[in-house]
Amino acid sequence: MAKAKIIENTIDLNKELAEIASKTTHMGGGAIVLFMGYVKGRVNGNKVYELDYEAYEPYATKTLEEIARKAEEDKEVLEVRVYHRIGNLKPGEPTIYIIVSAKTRKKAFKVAEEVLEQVKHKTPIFKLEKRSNGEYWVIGDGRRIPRKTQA
Amino acid sequence: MAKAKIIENTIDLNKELAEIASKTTHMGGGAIVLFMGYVKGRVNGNKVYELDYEAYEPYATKTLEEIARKAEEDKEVLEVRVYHRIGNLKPGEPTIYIIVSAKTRKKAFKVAEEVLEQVKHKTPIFKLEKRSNGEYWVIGDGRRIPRKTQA
Amino acid sequence: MKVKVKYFSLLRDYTRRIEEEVELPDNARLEDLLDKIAEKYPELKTLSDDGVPAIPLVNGKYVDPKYKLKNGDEVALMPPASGG
Amino acid sequence: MKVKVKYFSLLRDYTRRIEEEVELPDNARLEDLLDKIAEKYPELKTLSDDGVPAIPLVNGKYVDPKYKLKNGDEVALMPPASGG
Repeated sequence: MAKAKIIENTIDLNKELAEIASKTTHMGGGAIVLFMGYVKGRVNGNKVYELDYEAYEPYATKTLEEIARKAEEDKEVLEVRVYHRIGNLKPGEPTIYIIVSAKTRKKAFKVAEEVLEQVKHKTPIFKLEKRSNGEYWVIGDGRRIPRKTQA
Repeated sequence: MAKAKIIENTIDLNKELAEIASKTTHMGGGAIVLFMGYVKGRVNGNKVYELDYEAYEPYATKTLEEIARKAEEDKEVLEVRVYHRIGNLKPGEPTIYIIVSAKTRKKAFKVAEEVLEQVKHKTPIFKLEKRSNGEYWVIGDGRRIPRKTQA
Repeated sequence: MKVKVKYFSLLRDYTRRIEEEVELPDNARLEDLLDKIAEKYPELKTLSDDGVPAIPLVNGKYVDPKYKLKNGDEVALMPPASGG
Repeated sequence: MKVKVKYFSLLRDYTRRIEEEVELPDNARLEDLLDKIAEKYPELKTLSDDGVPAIPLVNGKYVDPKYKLKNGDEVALMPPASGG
């Protein structure tokens, strides 16, 4: 069953993947693809100090759940897990995990990539990038707009 | 720098990915794709007891190293690690890990998938599948041929 | 009736607040609320001129501007999401 | 001269051994060795008839059948690899 959560801390990848492998092996599973996103330390030549993530709850969680559940409707897909972190994250810190197990490696790659795109574009999550040259709102798929005021 | 190894035990995914993230974040990295293959518990309706992997050394290691090194020649690719296990592996146990960090998520997915295909087809690694209905050599990309004799 | 309005991300640069309650006539539609907000924060226009849409959600869902608001509805205004 | 020959995977069903040393004339080529092996294990033919090639590597590399073997070379015969 799909798992999707907004989280504050990192997850234990060893545990997650071992759990999924032992659960899916008897359903003919043999492939897991994991995508892990993390904070970039440099953007457009500027040093990044941190990314502040905010989720619009409970709708962010609901969106993640729906994306994961729909991806699992494919018969070749055995398990989908989506974890998105919020809070102040420093360069190199994980921000998102997408984990997909499928009957074929091709399917696992394809679904992981699709789920990631949906999570990025549909989930009401927002970020503010704090860099050496100021603060920038990140809009949609990477557009940066300087912050005007301190809210 | 690319890392490629034939291994007997599992790897620590938390450590590997944290290491790669903290190393690549200052090069503009923000995406890691991991592929983990594991032993299927069922094949063609038959229960699998174990897969026996054998590598032709030192050439298997050399092939993995070359595949990883070449994949890293792409400027958008920041780190490639390839680990292939050998020995007797039971259902659900990891058999292979491909880890790719790149400047874009698209590239990380693409290269992980390509490296996996190359490892599967080019590396002199062979497997024997022990199932409830006998032993099968696995040839190329999944063809099964019953074992005739005990060598 | 009253609805709660939440602002996200760079919209807050213009509203200078995270959320507020807005009083509306009982038969108000989403578009009426959006007009009222546009009037209250005229600078928001520079955002849409700049190609950044302010997307409304009502109780977490995309709805038509003709949607009839109910007392207690939660309306969010946000730029394109930026997960990942 | 002598070369070492290694057999992998299902080839061992036919050779019933994992490796062996083969004595060859000094100017022997890879194709001469392959002929000699085919002669020694005639059943190997059923494999290629079945669409399973026995791929030769010399010291870990794919080489032309005309390759001139050297004393001490290691030749491997294997089906298509099956990593992963």
